[in-house]
Amino acid sequence: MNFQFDSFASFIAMNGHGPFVWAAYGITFAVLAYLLASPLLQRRRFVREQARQQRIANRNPD
Amino acid sequence: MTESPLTLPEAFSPPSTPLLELRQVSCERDERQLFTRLNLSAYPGDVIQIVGPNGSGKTTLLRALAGINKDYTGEVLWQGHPVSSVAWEYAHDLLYLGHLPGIKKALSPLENLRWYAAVSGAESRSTIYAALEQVGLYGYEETPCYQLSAGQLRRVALARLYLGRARLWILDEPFTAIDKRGAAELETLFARHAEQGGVILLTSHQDLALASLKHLNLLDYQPGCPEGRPQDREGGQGDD
Amino acid sequence: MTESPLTLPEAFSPPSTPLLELRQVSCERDERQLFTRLNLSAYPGDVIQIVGPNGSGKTTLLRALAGINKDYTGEVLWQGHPVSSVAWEYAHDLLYLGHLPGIKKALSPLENLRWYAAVSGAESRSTIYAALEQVGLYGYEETPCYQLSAGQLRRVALARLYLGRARLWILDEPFTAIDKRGAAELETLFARHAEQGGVILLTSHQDLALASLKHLNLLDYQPGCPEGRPQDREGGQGDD
Amino acid sequence: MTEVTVPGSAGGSATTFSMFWATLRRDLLLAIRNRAEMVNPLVFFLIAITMIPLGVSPETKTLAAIAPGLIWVMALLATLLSLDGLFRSDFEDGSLEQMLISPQPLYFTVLAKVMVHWLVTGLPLTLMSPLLGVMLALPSGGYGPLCITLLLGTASMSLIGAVGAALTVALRKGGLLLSLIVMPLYVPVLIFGASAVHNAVLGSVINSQIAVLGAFLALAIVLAPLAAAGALRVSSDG
Amino acid sequence: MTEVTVPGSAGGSATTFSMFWATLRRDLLLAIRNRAEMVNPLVFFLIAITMIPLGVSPETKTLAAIAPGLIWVMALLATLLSLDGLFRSDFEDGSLEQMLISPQPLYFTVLAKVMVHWLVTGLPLTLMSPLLGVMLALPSGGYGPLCITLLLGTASMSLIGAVGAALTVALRKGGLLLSLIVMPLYVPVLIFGASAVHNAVLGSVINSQIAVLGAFLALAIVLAPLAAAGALRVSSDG
Amino acid sequence: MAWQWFHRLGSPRWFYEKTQAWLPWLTAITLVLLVVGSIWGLAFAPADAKQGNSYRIIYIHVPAAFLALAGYYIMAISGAIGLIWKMKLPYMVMKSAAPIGAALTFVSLVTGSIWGKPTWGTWWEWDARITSMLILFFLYLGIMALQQAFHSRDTGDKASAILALVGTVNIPIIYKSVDWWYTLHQPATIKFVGESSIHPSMLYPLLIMVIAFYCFYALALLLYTRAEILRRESRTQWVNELVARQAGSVNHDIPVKGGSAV
Ligand code: HEM
Ligand SMILES: Nc1ncnc2c1ncn2[C@@H]1O[C@H](COP(=O)(O)OP(=O)(O)OP(=O)(O)O)[C@@H](O)[C@H]1O
Ligand SMILES: Nc1ncnc2c1ncn2[C@@H]1O[C@H](COP(=O)(O)OP(=O)(O)OP(=O)(O)O)[C@@H](O)[C@H]1O
Ligand SMILES: [Mg+2]
Ligand SMILES: [Mg+2]
Repeated sequence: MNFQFDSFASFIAMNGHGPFVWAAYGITFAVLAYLLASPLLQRRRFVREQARQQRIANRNPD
Repeated sequence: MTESPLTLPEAFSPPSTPLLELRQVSCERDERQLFTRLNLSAYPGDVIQIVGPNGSGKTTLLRALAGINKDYTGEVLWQGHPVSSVAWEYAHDLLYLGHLPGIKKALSPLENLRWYAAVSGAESRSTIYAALEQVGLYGYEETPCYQLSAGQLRRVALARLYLGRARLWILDEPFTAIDKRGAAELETLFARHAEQGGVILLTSHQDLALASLKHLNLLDYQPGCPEGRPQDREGGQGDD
Repeated sequence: MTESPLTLPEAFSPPSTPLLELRQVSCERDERQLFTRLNLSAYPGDVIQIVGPNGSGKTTLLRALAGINKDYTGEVLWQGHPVSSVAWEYAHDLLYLGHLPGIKKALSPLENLRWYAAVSGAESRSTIYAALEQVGLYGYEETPCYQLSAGQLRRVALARLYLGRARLWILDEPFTAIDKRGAAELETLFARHAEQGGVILLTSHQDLALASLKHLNLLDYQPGCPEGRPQDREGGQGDD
Repeated sequence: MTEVTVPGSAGGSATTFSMFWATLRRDLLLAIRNRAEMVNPLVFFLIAITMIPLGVSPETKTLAAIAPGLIWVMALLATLLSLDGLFRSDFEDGSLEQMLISPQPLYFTVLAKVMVHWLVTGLPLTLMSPLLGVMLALPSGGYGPLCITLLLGTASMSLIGAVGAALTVALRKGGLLLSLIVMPLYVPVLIFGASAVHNAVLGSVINSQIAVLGAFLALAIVLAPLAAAGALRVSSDG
Repeated sequence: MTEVTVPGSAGGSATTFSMFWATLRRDLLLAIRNRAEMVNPLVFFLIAITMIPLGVSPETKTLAAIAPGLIWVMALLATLLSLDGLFRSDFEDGSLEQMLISPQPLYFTVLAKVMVHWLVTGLPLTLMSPLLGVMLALPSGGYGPLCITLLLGTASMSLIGAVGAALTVALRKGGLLLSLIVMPLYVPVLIFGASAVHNAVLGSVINSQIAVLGAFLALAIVLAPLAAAGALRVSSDG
Repeated sequence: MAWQWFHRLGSPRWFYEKTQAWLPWLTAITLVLLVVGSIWGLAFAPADAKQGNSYRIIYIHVPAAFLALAGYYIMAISGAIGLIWKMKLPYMVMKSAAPIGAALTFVSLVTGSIWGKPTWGTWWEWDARITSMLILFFLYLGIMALQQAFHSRDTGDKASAILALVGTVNIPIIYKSVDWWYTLHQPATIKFVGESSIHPSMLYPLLIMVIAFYCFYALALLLYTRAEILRRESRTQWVNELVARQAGSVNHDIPVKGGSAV
């Protein structure tokens, strides 16, 4: 098992297939990152909002 | 199907077993508690008016009892059995009229009622005519319902009360859009149904003249209410 | 636009010219005469309850007056001018609430009222909040309307009464689904509007407690009625 | 299978089927009463097919090649669009609540409604399809198979569509959401139906496709009303 | 053009345009609130296009030939179907009555509603059309003309469709009757739009077709809201 | 014993607290496998004899396609559990599974489409697998749209569960029919390369990537479900306490991605 390309540049170019391969990987990893980030952001927003409401509730206890 | 010893209206359950019983029924909508630990025993002959301000949960309660919405907690017993175990008998003995009349506007009152009659046990044509006359729609039997006024439309739905043999009536604001004479006639009908051993649960913001009327105030069962009160008070007995 | 000398509510018309006047108005639906030769003079300060059994034509009359349905015969005068000639002023001075509330269920009460406010002359946000509080919807300003009960939904529509500056209110069964306290508050509002020189035409099958109330019984104007009667009796004056 | 009598009902007894017949009758009556609405899917079908030569090309050869597929696609769309009202009006006027709490099994009520729907859309659509075949220059071998496949296919589509209609009954403007839900489920019917007509035009035997369509229909009759009944109970509580 | 103040209104004045803006705002808000419903026409468009290869044939050559026409036909159908709700919900909840008796001119109210309709259906439809072009193997010269003609065409179709929607507002299941009324009016738009794309693929100049589509649009903006306002007054009295 | 475990699944709180400990491990494994698999596939696996380097897309395309399909069944099964045993948690899992499955279907469609350009010379082709994948995408969209269309969350849950079940019955039928349709119409020019031609040195990274995508799926599903649990249980005591504990730290420092913070 060894590196299949002569240089880093040819690794990027991939014999002309570079744009396709990199675009495919780029889109895929963007989607995967979104799938991880979105629930985390949701959770963070939720905690913030909830904490805000708790503060309000504590300030005027009725 | 299962054992339900008393199905004929002549054979009244003795007052010791209520026809309909609610035990600790609670209901919430979108995390907000509407009423909690509601108890109610309805014996044959009871007419119970559920009162409470707008938004207190009357419709929600009636729909839960009719089995349309099932997300409540607590027990509902029909002749001592949980309703889920006697669903078929319960459905047979139930007549529910909600906010919506359930009337097809393209059909005539006669055609509308014929469908209901077939669904709840075949009734003859003449019975339907009689029922329509009772609710003051004599002469309108064949008029398409879209030509009726708000009150007349409501009366078509109310004619079902003269048709069915159900013992339990659940009526959500039956007096809506009904004129005074119509309302008085309805009250007479309620009294007669009670006399014959039926049970009526109804909501209305108007005062009824009915002698035997009992009140159930939903405000007494609100979560904020003092703990003791709902328990002390036997549902359907109190009067406000 | 055209000459209409009095548009400010402070400037009351003297009692000699009625604000709204109906002259020999008749209406038929599908060849059946509902009412004929109806006369009515409504002066500033009048609250007129139109009564009549179900199907007597109350809604038809109110819709005709609001200009939604135009097939009636006879004259309707606004401050002495035929409504068709002062359509714009009339529309500005009119607030109509029909059987349907005219409320978008997907929007909140606030958003619904904001549209009405913009349509009838810009009102500030705080006025809308105040109006909603008046009708007992404090805390529900931002709740989507599909989550409201029948009565609460109706109250959103009624909040328009606290918003507009219209002098003529035409209300078709405004008390539908409203609880007792709400109804009492509405009556107070009616009294205040009358005091300020407004005119209210409303239908309801309930009795109102209002002191200055006048009745118009549509039965008096039915085609079968003895000829003399409708003429003798000045509409809006009689009491049954 | 105990025959149960309604307590206290005078003479008649409400059997399991009384609701079925009553609903069948009432819905047919409604369809007849609203005659103008009834022909709507037909008109849609007709007009959509008319648009194709206008939009694509009026040449006979092109049209003949795409005719079986497009007639099927448009029949599918017409069925789909007419489905929206299947339970909607019952929901809006409160009849649906009454069906839900009735002692009779919902399965038969749903079946009755679907049957009426097919009688007033699928069947006339099928009967009209030869006419549209002529308009799109369908070769002569295709007419018989077109009718047979549409007959079986529209019935399956009415049944499957009922599930979607039940799920979206409480939603305003559910019509197009309904399309989204139901269209993927129509794919097999479309494929077998359209290709049967295609093959028939080319002269092949199409027994197997018709057998598959029949099997679909049998499956749908058993399962679809069940699913629709469940969906109605769930979604009407919106 | 007298600026008229509402009698007694405190500070604000209801100009002719206040209703326009208020309605525009409210309808946009409603569209955003019902986001899921908003994308429905798009999804319909997408799915209907997907059905075509399944029904007709997956071959690139066949598809490319019929692509411009079918994309246009389906865009037309998607617009048509989404039109049904344009005034319907206002009618059902009583807002329409209130619009009719309001002192503001109905013309602008209608225009506002149509604008929102186009913003949430016609515009996204146009933006999505290249994608569907790829799926139907539309040759490369067709994409630009497809977008331009759809942009002009969907706007005209929203406007013309509003007249039909107004006429059928009081009818339940008006949707398909609406098709019947409106489709003939869409024929010129369809013919010019689809043929422009066709010709562009073949390499011809299509300025004249685009000019005609523009002229249609101008005419529709002036006349359609007028007609729709009149139709609303007539039909809502059912 | 086994049933006790099953019934605990009905408790969102138990699930939330239990999965807490798994998160860091799962995150680590997923990231390592993804990085190793990608680098191996992109740089060290040999180029394909016919397709050259464009075939390297396979290392994301195929795992995404697998997970898209498996995800549908995971979603439908949790929906069925929710309907049958009337538990809350399965509905939350189901709701979380829908967007993940749809996104992976989308990835498989897009990567396949990009792969198609150098291999077939066209972005889109009505191939049997592609077509059925597209229809699967529509099924996902339908379920998500239906769920969101309801005002009441419970109703949306149940309705979409029913739709998912109906879809489960249909998916095999759809696949079979699309396959049949394609063999009927198959244009001569385009074909997937023969099945078992893949060389082991190309296969190992593919296996790693498939496992990596499964781990990723589990991780994403956990994260989505946990967020959903918080939202749905927002009125409960334990969530309130958790928020109170969190409130300070959330406002001041950024939580570690998938890390130990709750
Ligand atoms: C169920 C979904 C799918 C599965 C399981 C799948 C699986 C595969 C597999 C295993 C290969 C390698 C073929 C081989 O070397 O024998 C492949 C190749 C390929 N796939 Fe997919 N795929 C799916 C969907 C798609 C989609 C949706 C597209 C395009 C939009 C697509 C486009 C391609 C292309 C272009 C190739 C390479 C072409 C070739 O090898 O001839 N695939 N796919
Ligand atoms: N669209 C219509 N076509 C024909 N006749 C109609 C139509 N709408 C109402 N009617 C008839 O007109 C009469 C009056 O109806 P209207 O709605 O005005 O009554 P109403 O006094 O408001 O009654 P209610 O107290 O029940 O509201 C009724 O007898 C009704 O049958
Ligand atoms: N679909 C819903 N989703 C969420 N909350 C709802 C929903 N429907 C009703 N509610 C809420 O439940 C409460 C009770 O409603 P319900 O309709 O039972 O009241 P009601 O007692 O019948 O009132 P009314 O006298 O106005 O008819 C109301 O406060 C309302 O806001
Ligand atoms: Mg109520
Ligand atoms: Mg009326």
